[in-house]
Amino acid sequence: MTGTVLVVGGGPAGLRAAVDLADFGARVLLVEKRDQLGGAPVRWKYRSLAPDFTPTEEVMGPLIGFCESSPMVEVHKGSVVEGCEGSVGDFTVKVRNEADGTTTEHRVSSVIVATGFEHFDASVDPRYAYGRAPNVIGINELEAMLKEGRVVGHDGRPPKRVAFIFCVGSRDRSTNPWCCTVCCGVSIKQAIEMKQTLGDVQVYMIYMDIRTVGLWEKLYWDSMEKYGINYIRGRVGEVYYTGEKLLVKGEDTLVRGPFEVLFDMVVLAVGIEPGPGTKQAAGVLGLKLNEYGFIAPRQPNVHVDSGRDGIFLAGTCIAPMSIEETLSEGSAAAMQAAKVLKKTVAV
Amino acid sequence: MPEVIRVSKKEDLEISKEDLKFLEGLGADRRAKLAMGTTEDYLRMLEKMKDLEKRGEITIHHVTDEYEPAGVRTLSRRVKKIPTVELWQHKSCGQCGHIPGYISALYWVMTELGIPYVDDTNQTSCTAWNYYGSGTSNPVALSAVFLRNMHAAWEKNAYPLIHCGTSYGDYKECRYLVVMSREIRDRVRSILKKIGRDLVIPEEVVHYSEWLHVMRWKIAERRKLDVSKVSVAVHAACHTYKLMAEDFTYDDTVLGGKKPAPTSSTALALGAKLLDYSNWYDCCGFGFRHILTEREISRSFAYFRKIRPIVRETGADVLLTHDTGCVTTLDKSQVVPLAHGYKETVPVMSDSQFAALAMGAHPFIVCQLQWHLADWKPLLAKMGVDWASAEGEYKAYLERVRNGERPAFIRSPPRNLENRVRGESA
Amino acid sequence: MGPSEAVPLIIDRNAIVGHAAVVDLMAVLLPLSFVLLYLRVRGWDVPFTPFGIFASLFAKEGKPGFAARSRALLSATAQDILFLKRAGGRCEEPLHTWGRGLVMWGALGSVAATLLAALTDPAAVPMALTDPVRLLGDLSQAALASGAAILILRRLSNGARRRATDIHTWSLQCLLLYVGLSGVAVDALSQGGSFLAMEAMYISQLASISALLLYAPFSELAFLVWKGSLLVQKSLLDEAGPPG
Amino acid sequence: MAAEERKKEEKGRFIAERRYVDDQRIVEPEKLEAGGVDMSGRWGTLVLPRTIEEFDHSLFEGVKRLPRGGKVGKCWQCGNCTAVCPVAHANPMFNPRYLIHIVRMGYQAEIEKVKDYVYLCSGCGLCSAACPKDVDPQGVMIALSIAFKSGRAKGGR
Repeated sequence: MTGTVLVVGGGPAGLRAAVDLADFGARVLLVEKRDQLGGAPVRWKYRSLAPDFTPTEEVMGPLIGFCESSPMVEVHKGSVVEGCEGSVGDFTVKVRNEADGTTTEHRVSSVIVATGFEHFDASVDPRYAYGRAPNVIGINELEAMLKEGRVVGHDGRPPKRVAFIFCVGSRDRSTNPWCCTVCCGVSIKQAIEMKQTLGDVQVYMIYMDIRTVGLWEKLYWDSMEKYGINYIRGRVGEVYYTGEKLLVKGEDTLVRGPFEVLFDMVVLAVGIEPGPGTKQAAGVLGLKLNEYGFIAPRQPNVHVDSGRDGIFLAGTCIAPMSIEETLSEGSAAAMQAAKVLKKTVAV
Repeated sequence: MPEVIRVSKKEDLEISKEDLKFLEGLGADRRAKLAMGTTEDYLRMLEKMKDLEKRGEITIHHVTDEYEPAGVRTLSRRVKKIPTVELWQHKSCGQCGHIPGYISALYWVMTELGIPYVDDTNQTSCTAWNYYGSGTSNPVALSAVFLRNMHAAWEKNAYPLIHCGTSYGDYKECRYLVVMSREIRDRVRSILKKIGRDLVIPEEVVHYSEWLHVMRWKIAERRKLDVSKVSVAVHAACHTYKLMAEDFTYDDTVLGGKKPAPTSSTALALGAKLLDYSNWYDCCGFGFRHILTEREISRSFAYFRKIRPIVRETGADVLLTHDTGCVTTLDKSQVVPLAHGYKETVPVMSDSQFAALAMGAHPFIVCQLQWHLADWKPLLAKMGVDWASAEGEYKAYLERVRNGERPAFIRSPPRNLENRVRGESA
Repeated sequence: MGPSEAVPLIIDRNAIVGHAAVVDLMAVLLPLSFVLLYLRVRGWDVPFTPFGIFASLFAKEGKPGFAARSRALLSATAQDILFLKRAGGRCEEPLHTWGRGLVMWGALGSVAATLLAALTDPAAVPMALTDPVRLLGDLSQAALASGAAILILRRLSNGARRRATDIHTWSLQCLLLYVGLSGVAVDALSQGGSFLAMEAMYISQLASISALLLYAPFSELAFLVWKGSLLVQKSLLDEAGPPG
Repeated sequence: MAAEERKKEEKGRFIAERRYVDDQRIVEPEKLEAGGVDMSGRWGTLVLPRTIEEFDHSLFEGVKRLPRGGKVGKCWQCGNCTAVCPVAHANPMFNPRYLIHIVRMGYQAEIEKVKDYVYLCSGCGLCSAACPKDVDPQGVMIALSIAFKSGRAKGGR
């Protein structure tokens, strides 16, 4: 019997689970595919987190710092889980380091899967000219610009007029049919930050619905009432680069009028989709994927339960969710792992 | 085992079970956005055409080596054979009336390149004027006219080259109907019998812009004027690339293979600067019946949705296109807005006129730019043509024509090919 | 309706506040109210003010001839304003329409009665109800009061409407209510009450009318006057507008 | 009024599908000449496209500065105002929600089309009571009525 828990994925959910388990007294084996802990917020250099503009470091910094320094957490960066045998209380897992190709074997009591998400690749949908026209960027790329405090087009000049296009790669049968839940809030947060950074920029949010659920609604209200951000209900059919500006062709469905307006920058609210890491981990651990490619829990209302005893789920590998939910799910999964530990070994 | 499905009160469509399954899927299949069926349907139609030939139901006018064919890639990824010689010129109604330089320039280019062709007087209109004449005709009549013209070309042993975008689109769709529907086939056959003709279906329906596309390097070799400073915007005609879209030419080296290749490719081969613009996909304003019944909207659309954005976005020296209706609409529709005080204007001509000009053709005697309304003088100056002295030559030429001279380049070169005997194929 | 229309004056030569004093007060307040209204509308930076309607009578465009214009002015005023053919007629909430209508008709009736009173000396008539002028004045003021009461109660009866109503609307409607009520009360007291009570009521009515005259240019009334005269002017100049 | 109606009917009457085209989009000059040729009337008529090519917030900013227009920026187009409006139920051309949106985005052609209908507002205040965002649409209609006439609000254009 072993007192170690394997955590797959070093993003917000995985880190939270690792910290909680280590605090609880368990040893944690943290396997992260990339060479950096922190997941999407760190990888894409998120400037701040919705809804309260909390700097990313404030949330992620302590978690990363703890895991990197704690003797209870054994961090394997640039590594993937390659094999998993055994059952609850006693799994044998193989962890392969992708850089040097070495494989190590570990015995763990339970497994927490927190493999996170990828941003939708907007070049899949040719409407938005992403990857073909300059100054068409995703919200993930804008975060890094905002963090630098330098929001500029390819010519180095700050944009005067910016369009955010919502639901790119979301709620669309030809790409991803689900709602990514957070892109509305994140886009609005960014629009406000852009106003704060650039001052005289005109920002237009081209949306189908605004889904700022729960307390995130404050972002939506503030963006209109305090920052004068414009909302256009409608969809965009084409973004065309004229050689100087971006011609956005769409419809304002509130007036039933087609519009063709020039913008300096177009920001695509690219959705959340399951990444290759999730698929790989599900394959190795024998977990079921749902029709969308997310890991399917045994019961849709109980996220942590993977359907396999001793393997628990947390975060956006199950469904799109906000960072606050992701962190809570990390803790929830840690609790499940702790229950297993209590049954099998005295901690 | 063929099935018969009722498509309307009066018409039944006989298709195989397999085809039926396909057609049933049309509504659901997202790819059914294409004009008639899916790409698979279209390829199936070509297969069925071969079957019909094997069964002796129809004759196919093959693009044999005699026509020195060149292969082009179509939207369906199928390779289409474009004949390059021995062409039967299927002229366009509006072309001769509105933009005579269109056709004379094409003949001039062919004569210059030494291409044998037939300018047959035994050709009728496709009668799809304004595309289906907005309901003045029916599939059987249109198909009969189509096959009558194709038969006329076949008897002359020349391959039909269709000048008009509307005829081209109409013929592609008629061919689909004739092949896919037994009833239409039988009805058309009985009509053709009355005029002593039979079902001869061309293996490929070929537009003249596709011919220019495959001949573009030969044309470029004979270029006399430097057009490298000329910037060109291209309008592709709806009737060529939106009707039976899968059968039009695309080329990976032209506009990334994402937009129709002909005309753009010709301009590029000649060394002109090709400029892209946002509303390339929009109609020229000709519409269907709109040019006839809603001129105000046609001309407004042509100007506000095509000409003005093109000038604003590209500042092109010339707008090239490859259909009768498009040249006419885009050119003539500039007059009223200019009178209203709008400033943006661009000369409009066909790719054949542009190619002929670059090859040194006379701007008035051959290209007949005097009929064009948008100001072409700056373009000619940029191309290095002294239009003022050309005007003098043109006047002298008119005098000679008055005295009985006929221009050599629009006369069909004599052909010694034997006509196919009527009824031989029956 | 203009601010001048809400001036019901029942004149009693023997009263504490004499006729001359009332005339003097109005001679100061009325022009002041008009000037304030003019300045207020000008403050919106619009080319048209309610006084522009008189200029329109002589304008070059539109209906030709002074007589034709006057006819158009009268018919437009009657249709659009008096019979609520524009805004009121299009409003499907009868309570509000009635409230507005009663206030306007009552105010106009009161002005008419006041002017007539100045000519006919109704105070000499012992029984108010036997004099058509005093009867008109009383009925008009009762209509004004009931219209204002309807408007106030309508807003009070619904919590959301109560909360959404700003202080200016309350002030204006309450002033109108008081002007109407006090007018009726003055006449009632003149029939049976004490002289002092009647005079006190009369003074309070004069005060409320003065307040209304000074306040109207800064209230919604200024907008309504402006809008009403603008609509009439539109008809006068035969501009394209919403169908009456 | 009858004269107005007649004039409207006469404008572009020869356009085949005239009823689909707004009056404001038809440019039918009484005098038009090109190269000495008379092109007035039918031959010189243009129909402007209905595509929105620019967002212009100057009128909107003007409305914010007018009395009772200050809260217009809070509007999120829910439509509660129009839903309760007793005038909108009688006349579809008067739509407070729509008026606020086209003014906010500066859709000039639309404003031209419906701006005269703003005067139909009866000031009942039902909308202000129904508004979940405290926009005070009744007050905004007052501000819009003034703005459509005001040089200050138009100044930016």
